[in-house]
Amino acid sequence: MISDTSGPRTPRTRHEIAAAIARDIPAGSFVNLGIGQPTLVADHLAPGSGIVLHTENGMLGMGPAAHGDEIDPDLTNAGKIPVTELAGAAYFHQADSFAMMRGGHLDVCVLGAFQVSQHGDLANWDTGAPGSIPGVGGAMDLAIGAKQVFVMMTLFAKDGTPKLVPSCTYPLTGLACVSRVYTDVATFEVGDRGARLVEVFGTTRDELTTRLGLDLG
Amino acid sequence: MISDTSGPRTPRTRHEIAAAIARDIPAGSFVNLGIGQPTLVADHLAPGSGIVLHTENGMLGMGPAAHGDEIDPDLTNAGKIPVTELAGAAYFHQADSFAMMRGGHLDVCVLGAFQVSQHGDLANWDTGAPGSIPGVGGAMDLAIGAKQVFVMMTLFAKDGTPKLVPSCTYPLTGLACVSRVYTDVATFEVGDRGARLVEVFGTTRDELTTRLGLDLG
Amino acid sequence: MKVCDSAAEAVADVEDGATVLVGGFGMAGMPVALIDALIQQGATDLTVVSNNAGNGDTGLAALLARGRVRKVVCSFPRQADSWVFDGLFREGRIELELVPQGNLAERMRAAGAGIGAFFCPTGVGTPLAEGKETRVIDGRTYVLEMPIRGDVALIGAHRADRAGNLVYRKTARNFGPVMATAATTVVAQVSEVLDVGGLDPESIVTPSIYVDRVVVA
Amino acid sequence: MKVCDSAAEAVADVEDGATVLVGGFGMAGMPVALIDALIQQGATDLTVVSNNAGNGDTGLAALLARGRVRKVVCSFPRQADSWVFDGLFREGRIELELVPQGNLAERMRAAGAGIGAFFCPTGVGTPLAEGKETRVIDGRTYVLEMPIRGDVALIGAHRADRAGNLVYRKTARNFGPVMATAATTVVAQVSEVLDVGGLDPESIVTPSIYVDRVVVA
Repeated sequence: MISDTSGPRTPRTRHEIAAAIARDIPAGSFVNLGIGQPTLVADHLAPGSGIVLHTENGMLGMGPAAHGDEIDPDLTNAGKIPVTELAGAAYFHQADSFAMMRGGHLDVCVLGAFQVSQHGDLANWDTGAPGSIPGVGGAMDLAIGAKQVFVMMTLFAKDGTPKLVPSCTYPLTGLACVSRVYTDVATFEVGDRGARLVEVFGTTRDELTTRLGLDLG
Repeated sequence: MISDTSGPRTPRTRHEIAAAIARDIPAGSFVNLGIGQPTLVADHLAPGSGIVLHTENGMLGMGPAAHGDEIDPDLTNAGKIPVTELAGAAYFHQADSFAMMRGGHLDVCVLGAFQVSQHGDLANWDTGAPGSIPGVGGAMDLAIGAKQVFVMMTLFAKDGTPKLVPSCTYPLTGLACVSRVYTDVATFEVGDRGARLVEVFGTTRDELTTRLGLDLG
Repeated sequence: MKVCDSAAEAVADVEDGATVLVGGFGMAGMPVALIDALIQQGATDLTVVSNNAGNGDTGLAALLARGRVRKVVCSFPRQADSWVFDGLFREGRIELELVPQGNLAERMRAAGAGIGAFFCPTGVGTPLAEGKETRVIDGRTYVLEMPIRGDVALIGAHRADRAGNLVYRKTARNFGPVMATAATTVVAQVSEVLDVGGLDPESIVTPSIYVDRVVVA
Repeated sequence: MKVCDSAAEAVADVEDGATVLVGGFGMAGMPVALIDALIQQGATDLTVVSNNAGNGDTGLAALLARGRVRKVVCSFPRQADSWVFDGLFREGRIELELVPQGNLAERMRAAGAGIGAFFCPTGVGTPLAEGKETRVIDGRTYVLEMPIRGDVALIGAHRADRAGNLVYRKTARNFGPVMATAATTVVAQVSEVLDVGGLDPESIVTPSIYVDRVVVA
């Protein structure tokens, strides 16, 4: 376990976070990258790593985004963005795709989050704001399905409130499902024994402990 | 409803029973023919009837038994007899095959029986004899799956005991699942309101009422 | 199975109050011609089960805009271009049952497979499981989920044969094969209808037993 | 996924006491080379889940004859050539859990799909449902059935690619695709291994995520 907390002096960019996640995904893994920022992880997977991407709308072996003549309206990712097919790909229907996910066959899934609790509870589908129209998609299935769930997010919301929290206040997506949280200013492990700080970027353990109000292990 | 009970003077052969069943299967039906005698029904389906045969080991569009060079060990019916494939056939795995059956998508299934009760209970998998080794296969799934279950059997066992009974004494395959019983000496409807005699062959309503000990509607 | 001359003919008998399963994930696999025909046909007070709740002003969104839909059962209504649904929902003119995408697929699969209900790991501890029965099995908590059945399914497929066998194209496969098992009447919009025998029996995704009507559109 | 040089290598780590799912319906789809290798390998005290309980004196029957199997979970042990099982069973030297064929398939599918248990229409009111929980849902009675998981699945398929995608041949498909989802380690015996990209992504039946080892035999 890395526990060096005297890291670089500046926060990570989104691409740096994505690259860090990519490095932590074992070669040969089957991986689902959630809609939004987690899709950036694909750009940082090492060539030859043999990592196979699942998209829950019904495909294993998803390739990069499609451009120009490659665009095929029948071939999209879960974010409805046109993508490409790699050699060795396979298509399947929704019940089979979610059986694959919910049956625990995916090694890793990477999701965005509104909040993650120190014990790994995830809130990423609804802010509960009055008048908001909730949409859950496959988020709850992904949260409980993959062997490991990594979250990729900024550690603080725009108004400065922490998104790694003692206990989620937003509506939950899943209980005790997240194992790692990768943010701009730090990486954490979360779980039964609470949050543990793994690395910091442009901040310190003391500053984070104070701002988060959490024991960071 | 046919209720003529002054029928032919002789019992039906197995082929005559099979032909009678074939006549009662509507054109275009999807049908499963159980192992053993029910497979004879296939020989009597009218050409052009558009009836499609399902075999629970994973196929729709099963053709006649294979002979000579047609024999392919990868293509058998549920009785493990080599069969052929018709144009328009489709293969699927066991969970999909039984989902098709149990989901109520088959129009008719034809099964053999040890006993059928007047209310349509079926016993066709185990005589319960001491030392017997039970085997159920797909019998219980077929019994509850098809929209209509027809039974094809002799009306009396070799020792003369009736096989259409007030209530089954052999271990059950399914409850209230049979709608018609085709035998050598008579055809019956069975169900909520008990057994109703449809046709006799080489016997009479009175004789059957006496031998079966049933009100025959 | 009937090859219809027009989408209008294919949806002519959809009744007011019907539950209509509508295939597609975004626009991939969306049976646009069938939905347009349903708009013309005029059925109202519908319950629509679909992954999304309409995009832009056409297709499902147009059906909603005409006030024909009483209730939407879906996983992800809120999209960048879901203004029709958003408006109706905010005005309280449409009911929403939000269902995790995997549950949507599995609940329809259960309906098609004769499963009465199932214990599911998705959504445990979240607002979408509130009021539902839960059970701990082998140390894990599950929520009891019920089947979703349709009166009609409108799906998009790639090719059919004249028997009604279907194949799909890439991720446009999505909900089609599942919905085809879960509705009383199944209508498929395809790009081409081949003679019987024109599809590889090993590659058929939806066997003919599930399909009532196809139309080229 | 590993392409093994021999069946011996492919089954080298099967442990005493393991639950082994064995594909095939009769001889169609039976992974004979893998079973022979398992006999050589020597693992004992096994629970075997398979549709039948061995035919003749080879394959599964040979494994049983050597006393390696403590318990058989199957739908149809009793066949014309099942003398090995019959003898062991009559002598009380082997345990039998008799499961309707559709339940066998669906219970393994549940294991693979993350379903904790399901209410099933098959077997209601029969000896095979005795002692099991039942529930009336929408007026129909169902039996609660539990998942069947394997430590290892040994299956026969037609072709693999080097990623582990599988296709099957005709009714030899049977239990293979279901068992591949339900075991921790999945080993497939195939007739040929193609390069990645050699199988049509629309026609792959078992996606690579489910397959750990393939061997040509």
